[in-house]
Amino acid sequence: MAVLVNKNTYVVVQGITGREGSFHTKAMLDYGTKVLAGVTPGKGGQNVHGVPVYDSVYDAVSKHPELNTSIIFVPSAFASDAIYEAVDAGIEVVVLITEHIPIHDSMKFIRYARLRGVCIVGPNCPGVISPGESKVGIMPGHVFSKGKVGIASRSGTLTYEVAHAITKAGLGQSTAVGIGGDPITGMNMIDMLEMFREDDETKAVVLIGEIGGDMEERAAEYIKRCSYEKPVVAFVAGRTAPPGKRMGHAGAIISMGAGDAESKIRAFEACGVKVASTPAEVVKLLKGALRIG
Amino acid sequence: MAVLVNKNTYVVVQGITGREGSFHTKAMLDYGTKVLAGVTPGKGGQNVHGVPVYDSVYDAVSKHPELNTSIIFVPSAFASDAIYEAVDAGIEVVVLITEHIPIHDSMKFIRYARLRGVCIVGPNCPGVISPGESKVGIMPGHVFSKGKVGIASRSGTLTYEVAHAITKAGLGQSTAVGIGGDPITGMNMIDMLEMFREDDETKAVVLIGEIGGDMEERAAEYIKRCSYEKPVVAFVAGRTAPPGKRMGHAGAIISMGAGDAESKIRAFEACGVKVASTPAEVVKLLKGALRIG
Amino acid sequence: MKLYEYEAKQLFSLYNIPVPEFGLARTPEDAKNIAQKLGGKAVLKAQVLVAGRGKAGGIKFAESPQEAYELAKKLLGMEIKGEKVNSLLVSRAVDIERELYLSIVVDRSVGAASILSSSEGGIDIEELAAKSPEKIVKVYVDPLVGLKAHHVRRIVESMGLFDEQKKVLQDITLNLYKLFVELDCELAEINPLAVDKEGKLVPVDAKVIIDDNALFRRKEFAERASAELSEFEAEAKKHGFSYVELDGDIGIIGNGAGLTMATMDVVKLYGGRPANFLDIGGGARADIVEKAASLLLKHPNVKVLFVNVLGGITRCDEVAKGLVNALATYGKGKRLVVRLMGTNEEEGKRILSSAGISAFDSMEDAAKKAVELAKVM
Amino acid sequence: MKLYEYEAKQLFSLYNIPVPEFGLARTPEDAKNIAQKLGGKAVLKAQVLVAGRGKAGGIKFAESPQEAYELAKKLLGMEIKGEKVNSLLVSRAVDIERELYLSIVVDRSVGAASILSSSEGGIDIEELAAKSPEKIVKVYVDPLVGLKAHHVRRIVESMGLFDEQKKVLQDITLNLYKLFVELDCELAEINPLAVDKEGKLVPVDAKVIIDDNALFRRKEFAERASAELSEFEAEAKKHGFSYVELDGDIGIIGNGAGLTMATMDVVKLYGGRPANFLDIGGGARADIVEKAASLLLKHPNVKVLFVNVLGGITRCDEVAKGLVNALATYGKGKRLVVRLMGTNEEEGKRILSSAGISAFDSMEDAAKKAVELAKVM
Repeated sequence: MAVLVNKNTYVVVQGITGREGSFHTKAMLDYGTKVLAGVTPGKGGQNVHGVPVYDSVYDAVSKHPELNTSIIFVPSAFASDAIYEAVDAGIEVVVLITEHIPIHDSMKFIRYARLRGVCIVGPNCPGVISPGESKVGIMPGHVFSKGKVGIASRSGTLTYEVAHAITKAGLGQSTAVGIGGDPITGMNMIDMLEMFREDDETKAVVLIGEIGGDMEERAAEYIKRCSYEKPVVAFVAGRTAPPGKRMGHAGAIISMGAGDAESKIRAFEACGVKVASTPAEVVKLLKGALRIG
Repeated sequence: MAVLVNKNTYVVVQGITGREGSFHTKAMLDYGTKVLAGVTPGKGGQNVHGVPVYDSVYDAVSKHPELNTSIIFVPSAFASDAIYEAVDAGIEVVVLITEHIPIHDSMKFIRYARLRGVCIVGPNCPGVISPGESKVGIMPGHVFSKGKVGIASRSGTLTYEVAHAITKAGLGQSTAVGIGGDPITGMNMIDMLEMFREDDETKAVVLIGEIGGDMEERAAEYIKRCSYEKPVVAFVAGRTAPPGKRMGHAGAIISMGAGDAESKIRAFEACGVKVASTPAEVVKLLKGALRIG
Repeated sequence: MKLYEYEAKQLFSLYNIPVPEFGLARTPEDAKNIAQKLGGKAVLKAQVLVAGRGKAGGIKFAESPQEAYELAKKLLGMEIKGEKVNSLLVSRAVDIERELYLSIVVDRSVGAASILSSSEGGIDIEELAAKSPEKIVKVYVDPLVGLKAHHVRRIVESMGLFDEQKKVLQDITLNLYKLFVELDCELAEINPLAVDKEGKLVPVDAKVIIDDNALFRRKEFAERASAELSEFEAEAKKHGFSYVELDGDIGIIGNGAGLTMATMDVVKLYGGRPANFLDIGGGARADIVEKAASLLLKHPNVKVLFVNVLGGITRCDEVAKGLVNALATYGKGKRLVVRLMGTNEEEGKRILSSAGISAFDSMEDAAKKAVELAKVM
Repeated sequence: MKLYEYEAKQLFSLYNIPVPEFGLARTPEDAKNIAQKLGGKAVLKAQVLVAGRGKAGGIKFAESPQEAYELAKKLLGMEIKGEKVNSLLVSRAVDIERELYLSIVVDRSVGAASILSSSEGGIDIEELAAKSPEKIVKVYVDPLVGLKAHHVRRIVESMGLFDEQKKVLQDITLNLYKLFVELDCELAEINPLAVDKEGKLVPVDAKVIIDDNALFRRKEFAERASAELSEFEAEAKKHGFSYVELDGDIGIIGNGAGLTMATMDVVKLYGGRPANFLDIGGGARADIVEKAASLLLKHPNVKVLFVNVLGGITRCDEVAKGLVNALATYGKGKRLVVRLMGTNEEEGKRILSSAGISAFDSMEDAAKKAVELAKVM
């Protein structure tokens, strides 16, 4: 079944006429993703790689009522409006690629979407891929392969790194979700653990964390609290990051004495989650957990 | 089982030290309602008719974690804050007696409560009674009796009038809900129809409407759409009301050519709902619908 | 509370929605002077709250200050649907090329503000909604989130405008929404929103209704609202009664709006004509009941007073006491029909019967009696 | 972006949170003059962004303008935890009776602002949270609803204050929240919020952090932020790289923040010391890669440059071209270790090998090599 996106995912691309939007529309189509429509205000009537462009998500949904997923490439100043537009138009999963969104804006739309029952993936994320079914994101599709490992990650390329290793090992992924590198994201690790728990295809979960915040600690606490049934392997980036400095991601900062890698690793280990010391080690631990090899 | 309030309803009274709050706390206690706590900011530590008073709903809930229902008597200028306080403290059903709340305020808190999954009854309502189980409101308990008719009404005394007749006829009520006389209310007739539909105790439903808005028309449309299984009898007040004048309730106004009684009666009749021409006739129609007498 | 057009337009100006230059005339001289200032030509619009003043002859065009004077003389003091014209809005006339429609209203069905717009303005929007609903664009605004750019785009794009006009309409929409929210409006409407011969967007008419429950935040309007009440309405308001005047001869008092309305309805059903609607609310004591009853007994149109009380918080004995007192003072030549039920019913009935008044148990029976009495008086 | 105390206090004043009178001194003369204006006595506070300046001797009390001059002379130019003191806040000294704590912070766990307050201020709040969490009142504010009266009451009631002080704290809380939201803050903190001998509430210290992503809405701060960067940081910023300077000798370039951090971590795991963190982001072309590589190759501390690229949108051939070019210009005396994988990997490796550079497939192997090279250089 996979989670968040699958064969029944019908995608509208918000910001389709931009450089990024257009490039990744092509890449998603090539992957086999059902991209039915694009939106750029004022550019309705055009088409991008054969995908019709509309002035609003409302128009797109009127023409393509099967649309259930949106991917947003619009610049940060307009991203928040794009989210509300998608949610109000009835979209169920919104993948927000855009980075540099002010946190006061994202607090609001994330709260709104959650209350409305809409899943927001991101902001500042590479998107979601359920290999062989649908890719709604900017990740290189070829490093992923259909399989049994669910991945939830705060980082993009690090996900590809780990996914590639998992693919090479023949395990494959059920779904890989880049939840985003911002301090506050729509889907968090607990949300993903819950979804993977219900997903029959997923036999093990990989969590890729990094410094900043306490999402990993809360995930660990959740795993313990609910006696999570599936094996979980983690990797945490930023063991060598100095406090008080943002490491690329808006969310990757050790601040006010909290959010360092050691605390996260300790939390994971305390609840039985194996923590890899290098990305390559993730596969070794996964195999152990799944009693393979 | 009844709906909204029942034996497992534990009540906090917001505005308990006021004249109204104190009076009705006594009346609810006398009826057998489980009033565990009251709230008036700055008056924590007092007690009213033996009910302990707290400074905040948060404090009350900390001391009485079983609290799940609030009834609000605070003046209109403070009512909206009281709602948010109740919702944020985890209360599940909020009965808002207060009238004269600005509609821009109630649009917001009603929306918020709905998104949070909290039921707001009111504003400007007499409350809810499930006879013999719990009375969370200002209605005279003795005109109600345990039975099989669910009542949802936009009016207070008119509810008592009809309930009294139903009681005399030996049918009794499962739950009677005064949804409130404001243009926008938390629970509307469709919400109540849905709840009564799921309630085994309720064998028939009485809707008491009045002029203004299109809640009755929407309820009729709902009854038709879902082929509502239980018999519904309606009464609509205001056949003689002139357009453009508010008839007591903020919501009772025929405005911009919409909301007159005839339109509501026609809508009900078109979907098979019998409409009584006097309050007393409601019982006759109920008996017919239930094939009694 | 409905505002006059000139009040609405003043608010529009305050919120940077540019309206055609205007002045308010209370005398023909005023009208002449304003027309002079506007360059001679002007449109004169009767300031009334009832709808349909155009068809009733309440809007006139003057070609000169002198004509403005003459027209104003005719308009001032005339009655439009029963409402006297006390002032005129004298405004620069607009050369209208096209008429659009824009309004924001509290939508009861969805519990949110909804913005209605149409490229066909000038006509009655309800009529348009009934006839060609596809010509109206309706956008709901989530009350927690507020107006967003995508809402505004949908409205602006639907009007068939040029880019520059779109920018103006965008600002008008944003400002109108701001006004709507900040002033607790139930309605803020521009109809028509004209496009003039030069392509400029001009709000020709303006309608604003403010939520009565929010008037405590807008004292200036609250005072005006009070000043306009009739003698009976003002006194009812003073005591906190809900009161509406009708044209029949049976005065109606009830406790609770729904019950009072139903009482009127039953009276009508049996062939009577209600003289008013008066809701004493919940828990009224004897003195309040006395004031309510006295008010209606004093009313010249009222022949029979029909009091229908279902006692809950309201105690029947208090009601009875109040009625007996009012009747003693103002009952001459009037008849009283009472229906009492509920809290302290026995005591209430005893008090009434010592004063020679019998009370009914059923509101239907009581209504029949009231109608019968009114017919023979 | 962290603000200096004096900037935070200026914002406080703007938002009607009254702070003790102060001036900013950039010279000892300034300090003397300000102390004079304040009546002689003053407190001098080094304006630095690092925490713990009090313990580091960055706060001094002067009994006279002359002493202010002498102290300022010592303070200005001193280094606190590596940060040079360029200015002093010279402020009226407060007679502190009690110290409270009040802050508003973006709470990542709940995705909302949370207001923290305590009747025990002045100390490190994290320490207090760890030691006596029951002494901290924490209130979450729903981002859609905003601050409500009941939130403020919970904070105000927990402080053990008199009624008049409560009113003041209420206003401070409301204003601080307004500032927090309107200026896109991540943190707005008053610690301590002193109660002076006269019972007045006085914010003695002020800390404000503004969301970097919102600086486009606050140009004045954005400019200051740029002005403070080191030469290398400024150049990295110009090209849009994420760049953090560290103290090792192995320069790190990666694409993607997580991968770059992981690269640092692996280097450290194998015994090396990263000189920096540089993320070129996604889809970098040859010229961008060249600029990134040149920047690090020019850095005096960097002995070995370790480039770890996993090509997705980023193409390995573009990376290779950029590296070869940078090495040709700035590679003297430096070593390059490359790990390339993904899009156009073959072509990239070919380009590198024609320039005599071999590329690794595994980041672990590459890291080991980089560490080894750094040790022998």
